[in-house]
Amino acid sequence: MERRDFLKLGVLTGATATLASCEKPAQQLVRFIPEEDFVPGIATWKPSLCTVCPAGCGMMVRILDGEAEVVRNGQRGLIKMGLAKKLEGNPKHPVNRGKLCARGQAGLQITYHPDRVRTPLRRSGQRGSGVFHAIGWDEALSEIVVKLQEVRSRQRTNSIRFVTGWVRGQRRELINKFLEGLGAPRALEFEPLDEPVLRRANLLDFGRPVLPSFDFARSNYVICFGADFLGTWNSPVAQSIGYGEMRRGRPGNRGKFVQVEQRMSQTGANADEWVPCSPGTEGLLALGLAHSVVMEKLRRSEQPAGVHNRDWAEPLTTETYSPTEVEKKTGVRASSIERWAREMADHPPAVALIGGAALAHTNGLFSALAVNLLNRTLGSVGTPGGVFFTPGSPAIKVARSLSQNSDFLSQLLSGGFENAEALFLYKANPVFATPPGLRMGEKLTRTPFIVSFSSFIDETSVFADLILPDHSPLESWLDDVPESGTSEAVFTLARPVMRPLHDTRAMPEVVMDIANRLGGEVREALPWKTFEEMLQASYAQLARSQPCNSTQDFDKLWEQILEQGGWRDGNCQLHLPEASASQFRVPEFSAPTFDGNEQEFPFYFQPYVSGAFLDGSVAHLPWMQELPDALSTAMWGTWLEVNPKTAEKLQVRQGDLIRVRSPHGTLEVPAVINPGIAFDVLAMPMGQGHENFGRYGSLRGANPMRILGLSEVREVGALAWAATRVNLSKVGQKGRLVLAAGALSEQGRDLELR
Amino acid sequence: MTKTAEQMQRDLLRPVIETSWRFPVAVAALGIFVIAGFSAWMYQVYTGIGVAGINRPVFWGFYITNFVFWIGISHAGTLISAILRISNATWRRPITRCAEVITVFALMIGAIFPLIHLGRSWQFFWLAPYPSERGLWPNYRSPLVWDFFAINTYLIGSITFLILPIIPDCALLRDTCVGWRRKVYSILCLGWRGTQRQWHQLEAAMRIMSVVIIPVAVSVHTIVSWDFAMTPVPMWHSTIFAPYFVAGAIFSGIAALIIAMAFLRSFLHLEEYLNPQCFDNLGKLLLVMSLLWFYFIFAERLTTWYGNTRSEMAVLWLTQRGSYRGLFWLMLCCNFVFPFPLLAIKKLRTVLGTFLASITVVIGMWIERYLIIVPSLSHKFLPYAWGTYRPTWVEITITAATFCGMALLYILFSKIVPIVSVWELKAGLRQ
Amino acid sequence: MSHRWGMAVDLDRCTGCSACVVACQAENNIPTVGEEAARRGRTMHWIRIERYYEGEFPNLRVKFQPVLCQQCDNAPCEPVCPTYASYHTAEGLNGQVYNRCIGTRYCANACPYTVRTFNFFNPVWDKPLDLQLNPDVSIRQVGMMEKCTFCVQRIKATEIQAEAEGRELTEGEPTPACVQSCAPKAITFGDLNDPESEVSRLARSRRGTKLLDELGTQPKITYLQRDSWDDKNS
Amino acid sequence: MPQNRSGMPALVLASVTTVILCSCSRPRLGHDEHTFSESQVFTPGHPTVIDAVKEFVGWRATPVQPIAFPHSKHIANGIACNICHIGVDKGAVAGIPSVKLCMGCHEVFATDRPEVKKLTALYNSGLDISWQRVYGFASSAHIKFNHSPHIRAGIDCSRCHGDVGKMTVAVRTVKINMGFCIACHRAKQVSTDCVTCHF
Repeated sequence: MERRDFLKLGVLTGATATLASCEKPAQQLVRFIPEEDFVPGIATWKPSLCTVCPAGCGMMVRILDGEAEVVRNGQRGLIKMGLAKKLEGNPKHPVNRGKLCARGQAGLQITYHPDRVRTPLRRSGQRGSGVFHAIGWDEALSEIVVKLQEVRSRQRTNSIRFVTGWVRGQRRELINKFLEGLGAPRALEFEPLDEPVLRRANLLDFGRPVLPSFDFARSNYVICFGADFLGTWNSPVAQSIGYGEMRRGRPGNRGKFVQVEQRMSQTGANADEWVPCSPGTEGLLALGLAHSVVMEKLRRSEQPAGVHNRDWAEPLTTETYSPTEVEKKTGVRASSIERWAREMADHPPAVALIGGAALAHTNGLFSALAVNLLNRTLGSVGTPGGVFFTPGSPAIKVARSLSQNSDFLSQLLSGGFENAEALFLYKANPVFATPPGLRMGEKLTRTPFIVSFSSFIDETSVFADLILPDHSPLESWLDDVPESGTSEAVFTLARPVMRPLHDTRAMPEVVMDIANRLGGEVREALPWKTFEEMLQASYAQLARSQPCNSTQDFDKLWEQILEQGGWRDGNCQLHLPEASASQFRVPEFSAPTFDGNEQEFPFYFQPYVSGAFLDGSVAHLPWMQELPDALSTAMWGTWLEVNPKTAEKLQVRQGDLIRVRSPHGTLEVPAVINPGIAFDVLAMPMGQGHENFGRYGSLRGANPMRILGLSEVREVGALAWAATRVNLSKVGQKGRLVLAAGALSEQGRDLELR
Repeated sequence: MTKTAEQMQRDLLRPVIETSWRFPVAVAALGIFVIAGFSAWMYQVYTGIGVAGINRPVFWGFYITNFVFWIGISHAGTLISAILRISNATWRRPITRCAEVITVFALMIGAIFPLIHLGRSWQFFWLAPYPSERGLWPNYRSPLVWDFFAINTYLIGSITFLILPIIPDCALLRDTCVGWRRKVYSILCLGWRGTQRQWHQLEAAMRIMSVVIIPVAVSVHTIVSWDFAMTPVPMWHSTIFAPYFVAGAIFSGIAALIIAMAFLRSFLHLEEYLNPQCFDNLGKLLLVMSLLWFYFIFAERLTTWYGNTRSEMAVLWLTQRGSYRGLFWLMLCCNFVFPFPLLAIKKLRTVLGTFLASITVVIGMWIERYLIIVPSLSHKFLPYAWGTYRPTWVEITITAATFCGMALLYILFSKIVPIVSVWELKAGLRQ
Repeated sequence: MSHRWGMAVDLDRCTGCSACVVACQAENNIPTVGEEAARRGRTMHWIRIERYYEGEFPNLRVKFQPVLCQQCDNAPCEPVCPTYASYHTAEGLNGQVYNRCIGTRYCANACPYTVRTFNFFNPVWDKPLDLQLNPDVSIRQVGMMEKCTFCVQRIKATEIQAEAEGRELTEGEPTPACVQSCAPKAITFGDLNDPESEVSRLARSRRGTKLLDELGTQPKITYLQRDSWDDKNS
Repeated sequence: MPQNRSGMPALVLASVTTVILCSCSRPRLGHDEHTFSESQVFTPGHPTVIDAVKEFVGWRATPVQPIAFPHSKHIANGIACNICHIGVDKGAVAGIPSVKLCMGCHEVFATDRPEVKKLTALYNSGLDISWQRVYGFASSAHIKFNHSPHIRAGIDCSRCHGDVGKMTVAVRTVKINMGFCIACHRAKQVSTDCVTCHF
């Protein structure tokens, strides 16, 4: 008798007798007939695009067959289907060239998130109570139609509002057409990651309200004011690729990188020189540098590059911007200013950029203009190794960048957005990401009818009367037009890479359906059945348009575009309108003002965009929650960063729970001792502190927005989110702080932190 | 000694034959703890090893501490009694058996811990070499496999070493007892008749065993120390570990023996046999070991400090003035500062004195094992990966259970076999 | 010609963006453990970005250092494993045979880089998050040690592919997930047996160092140190 | 590899564990995609203690197929294995065909047979056949077996799956354990490196 059989016998006689009780027969699920054909176990890569942040990177998605639990006509069962397994960059895409950041890759979990809204929901509890019940699509849509017709009958269609996050391409076109058709005002955009100040500055200086792109790969000297351009700012992947080349791409020529900021960001951590200046004086420092650069060049009696007539440079040469003067206000040593100027002059091309907190002071516009001027002085505008703008292409008429006059936040600040009759919300979570002073919650409670297309019940959609869950990005048709990060016009286009898991519908098709049911102008405005048709129609222009045309046969072109994940317009070269001297006036320095007086609130409060959660839109993804922060190495929460000396003075230790108070509210967060932050600055990451954001994101850490004031950036009307002062006191207990790092320094001189 | 052989025999067999109320109470009390410990282990097997406090980087904690500690304790008996037998010290006669019993049980308990600590206990038998169609064998380069063999050898050896001298006493019990006891002992005594030839064989066997067991005992703790010394971990990777561990083992072993004797003495009224002289002699031995232990830790620390490598200094300071300083200085007190005067001053080297000293030593030695394992692991080479360790209730329960288990086994044993070797005392009397 | 897979990490290119960490997590079915376990230090990441501060405010430098299994030629983790669960593969990797592991955790103690992670419990995915799991990589169970495999599943796949097409592997294949995702191209992977390969070239760089070289573990990963701008220019 | 975990101690420990735990048996989710549990989490842990014991001693229930599929008939009609198991020569997974594929022929062929009627009924109700696994490794074996190289090497299907061509419903005739694989790999002098299959 074989040993194995003997064992079996042993178990049979011994164990099973006693165990029979606890054996649960495995219940069988019905299996549905697969809706697609594939070779089992063979992975296919399909192009798609990343919608996690506005950078607009192209993706390749790895698809493998697997078995998903789905509901088909009321019955729960298993079905074999192609499932997205991994997200990688699309090598053919000019923005991210095959690379993808951590957040983008984690975007996979949005599709599979256990707390996704799986069917249309109708509110059954109080506004904001979060009590919903599932309803059918027909029911939901007819309800909307009835409401809209009622509004239309009362001639109040101008009070129908549509608030979106960053939405580009045909989706945006569609929303606008829809609203036009209804006779409603154009959509409002709410994008906390946007840089309205920079747009305004670029509008004034270069005549276009768009975010800049940088050619780091060819620059030898980079000076950055506050922008976390390797982490979260603008087009981080494209910029990181350039940065790598700048550092080690050219043998024997390693570019230098100087970072100016009060709190060392992930980007700042990579700088050759990291320099703190007093908050809000970045612009002045830039002018100081411009001054020294001009002087340096004049001393060498060489024509400052890009300077055509000297008179505009004249005001720069005044004493006001001399290093010594600048040192007084910025606190940056005159010697270093002069040295940098010399180095920049010695190692062209040199480029300057500004962003983040530097632009979130009340004098942000001045700083932005000052940096533009510095770039100008360095002769690095529109030249190799400098700053430029991603060209648009006439080939396809499409919305490229967020427009100035439709910024939701500025409307709120200017007391706009009252008495909306009906409100549509898409990819926007203003309740979470606005200061309490704006009373977003109240405004929503007062709004009689709210429809949200959100895939999750978040702080904003919880107020909705109807939630019409959109497909996840991987399940939908996508198109996008990256605004920055590439030197050629790109149209990204992708078809769904997998079938919907739940009973969701693509937002564009829902809107079309509504329009169709409403009839009248709206129906004319949106004549298509599906979003695919609309996309095809828009891309049909491409085949017709001569200048950028590659092949006449549209279907072939269409297939080719889809197969490579988009289309790049090689014929559209960089063209930058030459700014006239008059446009390049030297901006007047205006000191930043702060909310809260210095005696009561001794610290500057500086929120920053979290490397893992951005503004908080991906805080519901477990991968992101468990990703150690680059510098604090903290996971699963928020924290407040304090300088070691300051902490010593206040007897605050690592992990102590501390109370941060501003004129507008208080927060309680654990302290993280951060050697890379100025004595009088307290920094805190955005993105946590959700009340409603799925099981992983909810009730975790605190939201810095909650204690911000409403100071605006002068002449822009954007929120100055770095212009609030706070004070700090110990609560007297330990906070919830999880650190990955056991020690701060490589020598490990300090004792363990965990 | 004034007592006659008859009195002696009566006194020594009394605990076996008569049962006081204390016995069932003690057994029940201890039994409960043991069961609790076992269920804690089963809970761990079922839910996962994670219910213990171990983590990254401290992958070893209480369990391995206990393992080393108990294996250490096991060096009490066999080694001591073997040495004393060879040196033919007469005062050994009453204590040899208590000692050998400690060895066997401590070893059994110690050997369980590697199984408890496995992430997948149910696969433990992969440590043993057995032919399978996969053609896979254990990795003989691994100190854990060396352990497996060393401990098994030592266990078999010390069991033999314990059983041999029991045979005549079983025969004695067979002759004195009536009823079922008689039957049981007539089996246990393996047909001992007490013939000249049998006595000679017994003597010969004991002589051989005494010699053989010593290198085995030494090898066991040497190999246990190599579990640590063979890995590149700061403060582990040291040549001093083997002798250091052996010395520590004997140190804690003697202490355990004294404690056991003190209890037996009072509970089983063996004052005349486990007399102050035994305690005095063992006390001296303990004193020597205490000094030796201090010498070792001094040498270890000094060389580390002089060597001054970054990673090792991190651990050194962590224990001496870092978050483990409390335990470290307590250990030093328990193993040296307290026991030294108690044992060095003749007046204090009484039964009570040696007993108290032993208590502190046992505590101290447990802490020492803990401080060898945990701080080194929590502060390895890359500071980013440093961590800390806190035990959970599971580990604590199981640890407590093993101490109770030891006591329980000891009590049960002394119920079956006279804990003081009757025939050897008689032999002593004859001389 | 047999392969000897190696890696080079250019610390001057690395920006600490953590893309590699998530890429690895997605590729290798690495579970998230939740806040409590994370506090205990039981996160499962196979690659981590070590951050070290040098100096004091404001003259502060930060070092980002991605640390993963160094795939040592002379690995301390291998000899100590009693069951050969941790062993040296034919291609010189430090293999980890999950099903052979009995969880002594000895290898993890022996590893000076603390890159081995242990399954303290069975991993758990809230449905339908489990649909993201990569079928090419086995899901480890409670009591098993695991660590970076240099994406051995990708290596195997490309080798089988090449064998099917009857050709040699070309430079740039296979590509582990971390390497694929690295935007500034800080991580390079390739065959150390091929002196012409990019990774061999970098391994010979004057900036090249091995992590904890003094321990004699002979890692297959070379770290290229960043040197300050001023010694090269001006 | 579930098979041949020898040694009584193993059995004893296993049974003891199970006996103790049956009382407190916490429901765990089966990792096998064919089983379904109310639990909302997925884990590679065993659904019940007895499953663990079964796997420990390498004891697998014989599958019962919903439809008595006669392999022999199809082979006899000259339908090669890889016509239905399409993945077998392309990649890791051979694949079990869906009802769609069956209906490809059976819409016209042998429609009167009872089993085919079952098939058609299923198809019309939009359901697929829930075939039960015959071969395949336990997840705790951590084996990543790839069919295609074996096919390319000219290993006959029957070498590992028995002469299915002669069977009606496929039954497990070959005991596939590590010894079986190793023996062949040794004979053919191909890699027996652990990481060839285990990763």
